Amino acid sequence: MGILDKEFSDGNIVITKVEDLFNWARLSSIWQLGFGLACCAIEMMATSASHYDFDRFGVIPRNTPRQADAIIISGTVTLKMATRIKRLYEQMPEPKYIISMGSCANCGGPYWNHGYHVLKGVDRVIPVDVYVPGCPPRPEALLEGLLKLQEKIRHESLTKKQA
Amino acid sequence: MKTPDEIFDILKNNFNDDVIGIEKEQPTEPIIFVNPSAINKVCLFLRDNEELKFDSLMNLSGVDDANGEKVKDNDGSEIIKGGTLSVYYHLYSIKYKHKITLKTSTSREEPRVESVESVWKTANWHEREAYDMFGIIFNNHPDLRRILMPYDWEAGYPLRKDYKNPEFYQGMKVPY
Amino acid sequence: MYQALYNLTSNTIISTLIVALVPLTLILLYALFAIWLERKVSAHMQDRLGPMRTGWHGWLQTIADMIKMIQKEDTIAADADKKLFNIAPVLVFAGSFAAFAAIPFSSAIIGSEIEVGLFYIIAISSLVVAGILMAGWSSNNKYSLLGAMRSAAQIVSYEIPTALVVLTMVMYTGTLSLDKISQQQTAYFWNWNLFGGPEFGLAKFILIPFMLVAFIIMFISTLAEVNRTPFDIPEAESELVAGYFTEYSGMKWGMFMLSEYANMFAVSSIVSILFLGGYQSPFGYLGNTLGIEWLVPIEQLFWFVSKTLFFVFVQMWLRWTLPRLRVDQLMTVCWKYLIPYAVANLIIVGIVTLL
Amino acid sequence: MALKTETMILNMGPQHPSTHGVLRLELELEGELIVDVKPHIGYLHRCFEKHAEAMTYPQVIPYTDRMDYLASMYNNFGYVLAVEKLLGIEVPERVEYIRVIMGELQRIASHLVAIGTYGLDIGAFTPFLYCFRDREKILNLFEITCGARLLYNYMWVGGLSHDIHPDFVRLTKDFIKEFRPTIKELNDLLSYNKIFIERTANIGILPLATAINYGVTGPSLRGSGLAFDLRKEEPYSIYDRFDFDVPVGQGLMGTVGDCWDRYYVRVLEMEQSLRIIEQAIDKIPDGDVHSAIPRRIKPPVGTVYQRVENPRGELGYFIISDGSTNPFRVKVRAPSFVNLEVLGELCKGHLVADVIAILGSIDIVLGEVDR
Repeated sequence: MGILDKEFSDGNIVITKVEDLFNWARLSSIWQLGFGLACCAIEMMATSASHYDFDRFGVIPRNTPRQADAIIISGTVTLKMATRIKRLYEQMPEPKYIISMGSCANCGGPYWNHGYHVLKGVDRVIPVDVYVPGCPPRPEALLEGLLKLQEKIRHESLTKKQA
Repeated sequence: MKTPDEIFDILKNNFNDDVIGIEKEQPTEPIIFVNPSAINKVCLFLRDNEELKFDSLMNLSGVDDANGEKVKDNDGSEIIKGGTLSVYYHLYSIKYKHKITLKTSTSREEPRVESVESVWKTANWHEREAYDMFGIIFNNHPDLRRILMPYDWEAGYPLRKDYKNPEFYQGMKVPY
Repeated sequence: MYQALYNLTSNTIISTLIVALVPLTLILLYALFAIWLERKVSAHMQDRLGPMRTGWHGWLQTIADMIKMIQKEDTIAADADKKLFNIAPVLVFAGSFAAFAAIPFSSAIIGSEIEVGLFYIIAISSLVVAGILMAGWSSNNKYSLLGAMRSAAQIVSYEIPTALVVLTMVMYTGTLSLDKISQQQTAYFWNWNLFGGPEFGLAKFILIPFMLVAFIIMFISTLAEVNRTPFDIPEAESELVAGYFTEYSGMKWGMFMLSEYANMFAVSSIVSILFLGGYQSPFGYLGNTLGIEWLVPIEQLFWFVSKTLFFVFVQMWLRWTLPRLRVDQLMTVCWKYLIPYAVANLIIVGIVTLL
Repeated sequence: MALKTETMILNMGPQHPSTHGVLRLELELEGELIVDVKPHIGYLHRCFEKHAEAMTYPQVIPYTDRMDYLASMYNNFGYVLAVEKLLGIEVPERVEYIRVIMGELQRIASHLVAIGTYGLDIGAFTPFLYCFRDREKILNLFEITCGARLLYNYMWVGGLSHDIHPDFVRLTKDFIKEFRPTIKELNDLLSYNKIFIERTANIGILPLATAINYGVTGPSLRGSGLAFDLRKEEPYSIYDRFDFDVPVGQGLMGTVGDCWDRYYVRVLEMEQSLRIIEQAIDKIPDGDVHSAIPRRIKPPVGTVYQRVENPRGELGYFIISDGSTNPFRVKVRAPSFVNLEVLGELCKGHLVADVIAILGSIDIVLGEVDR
């Protein structure tokens, strides 16, 4: 939630134009938290590397949560790690987005049954915007996930939802 | 280069009763059984003996033998009473290129094994892992804490065959 | 311009503010461009494309970044020292912004023609250290603190070789005014200080190697002063997460970033003024040949900006090629190599000039 | 009178750019000097050993992929060798050759990531991207073979999941031709860079005796000067048929066993892997890769300990069979787990920046440390 989000009760032409500008800025500059968990992190790195190049979409990794807009949960979330992920999420400034990458982060993946130390889905601790399936998802899949997130941001609004 | 039989003979001569026996019916490798209270002395001997020189501990693994009596718990699940937990040591000599497997068994209710951390530093984390996963207590270990599981994990030792996973950990639901 | 505004409004404060807005806008525009350039330069060096989706080859990328940053929530850690935490980015930005007042962009465009311009720039850019220390301390974060300590040590140390080289040049040119230094190196490129200065004679040829040494020392130490690789130890991404601005978010962090790029420009312009003739063209002026008076300052602006941007580009080039030094090695480079060479250079140039 | 000072505790990780995943280091600092390093692991503990007990023998293979996710092929390799030893089955020649080629390609890919991220740790960003660019070519080779980029599930007990693609041999040769010059480029850009040498030479010296006592294996052990490579030491599969050298650290830039040596051993090993692939690629015999796959895997009661030379060191599988279709116990001797233990010993007396350099030179994969 940004500073102005959901602050206005009705949308006139100025607000909708500002809204478009803001949404455009947000979606073109999604800085991700440089943070890898497991196997998917390697594919995430491959996505930012030369061949797939995340930077084309304006995505650059920032190492500190304070300067990040999105966090890509790239891999298995264990119980020991879950509390830390929650902390990282809380440290990020609004507006913030979450991409859950890979089956493990979505629902526990191959560890769903016997994984006594695996959190079955990161959405049990933090809210997720986009789920990217795959084990691990190909870089193209992650890019698709990013485009879906951009699509979602494009439709965000500064006006309050009418009841 | 020595065969496991020769190594067993050397050990038997030096340690008598602490070296219990050798099992050769394995399809792959023979295993020498050692008394858990003497394992550190045996290992030190194996490392420092000029003819043996086992300078490298390849692997140390805890095993739940699950050979006790299976009884029903109050809530209907099965738990194991009695029987043993074992520790396997795989040793290798870089100098002579020979290997040996040691096994020591201890009671499930009070599993205590002497630590070999002072012999090979490798054993430090391996023993912590065996403690973490099976609850085997290594005497004289300098830092016997949980290693893989959270330090505040209270639900027992996960790799025991009768382990039951808790419903919640710090407010997070654990089962699917 | 100030005079005209003063006549119009007859109020010192308003007219000063309006005049000050001009360089601010320019710097902002330049920083937007430089950040985009950095991303494109790095991308093309690394077999990538860099930003592509915002405008033609992503030229709107930094603008999008800035608009996004303005929207971001402004987080302040609960245990932070709030006053210092808020002042620090302003101070850092002010320090690097103020330096632009004395830089001659061309013979006609110069904020303030003060006689001690060089001295003023060295003094005012030290303000940045105070800002960085404040940022590191007030964040109440160990990484920030370590970063700030490293940064302060580094900037203070590297000011010595910078000052020594500046002293050499001042001794040689005989003035502290940046405009005068630029004017001296007029006409053709062999009159630049890097090539022994405008006076033709034996001394010129003796001086060339020493000028080269001075130039290299100056360039290295300015690199360190603006915390660029291989001296980017204060923010050392792989060690200290983000150094002294770890805890900053949104536009406050944006100010640190803007000031970093502004600083890059400032030090590059000083290097080019001291050694490469500042705004002087290397081949004479088209305006003089054609007899068009007003073309000359524009040409000068063009040459000044291209020289400076070239150095900015070299800084980027180095950043994406070289690894990072360690903090003690950084100090070794400064105290054991740069300072002795700079002193020796100072003495030699002094003697040659005297003779 | 000495001034009384307190040490500072600095927490590095689990989210930190240079801990190569979710490792947490507790550094005790005096200024920037390291007094003590305590690694805390387990943030990626995915219960591999519990899963192995609940699965049948072939079902365990995908889980081995996910341990050392940078060297999945080699993890499969070790596991299937262990089960084959337990079953006592021979695999066809063709399978052996393809396994070795895949294993060595995987070794190159893994070392490329190790080298690239090491450059990143030292502060050079560009070599990282160059390494990933080259790694992408190897991934393409894997992809045409089995369809997966990262986790392959390619080697099965007694065979392989797919035969190689008809173009595989030609493409692999092309890759070797393209890749040789890039090793040189990498050396010019990173290995012989003055700043890189300053940062890594004489840092984190690992004496041989300490290395052996801590059970360090792989490039880290060879960096200390001992030519200990399981491919030579106790050749498994068909490694005894190939001619290759075992590079060791020689202290070219500093002392034997420093970070630069460990790093450079990896660079040299890529060249040796290329040699093995070159020798093997033309000799792949004809045959069926599925012929020896047993219909039902039910090994006799017994134990087996099989170790292979993973890119990171000695990867051992200790399997206890109780005669059923599921393993009774699988214990993995993960090279990263053992190698990481020596970190505390290496870091003492160094600076914070050196911790990063040392950690990177050991080259750990957290998936394997925590399993």
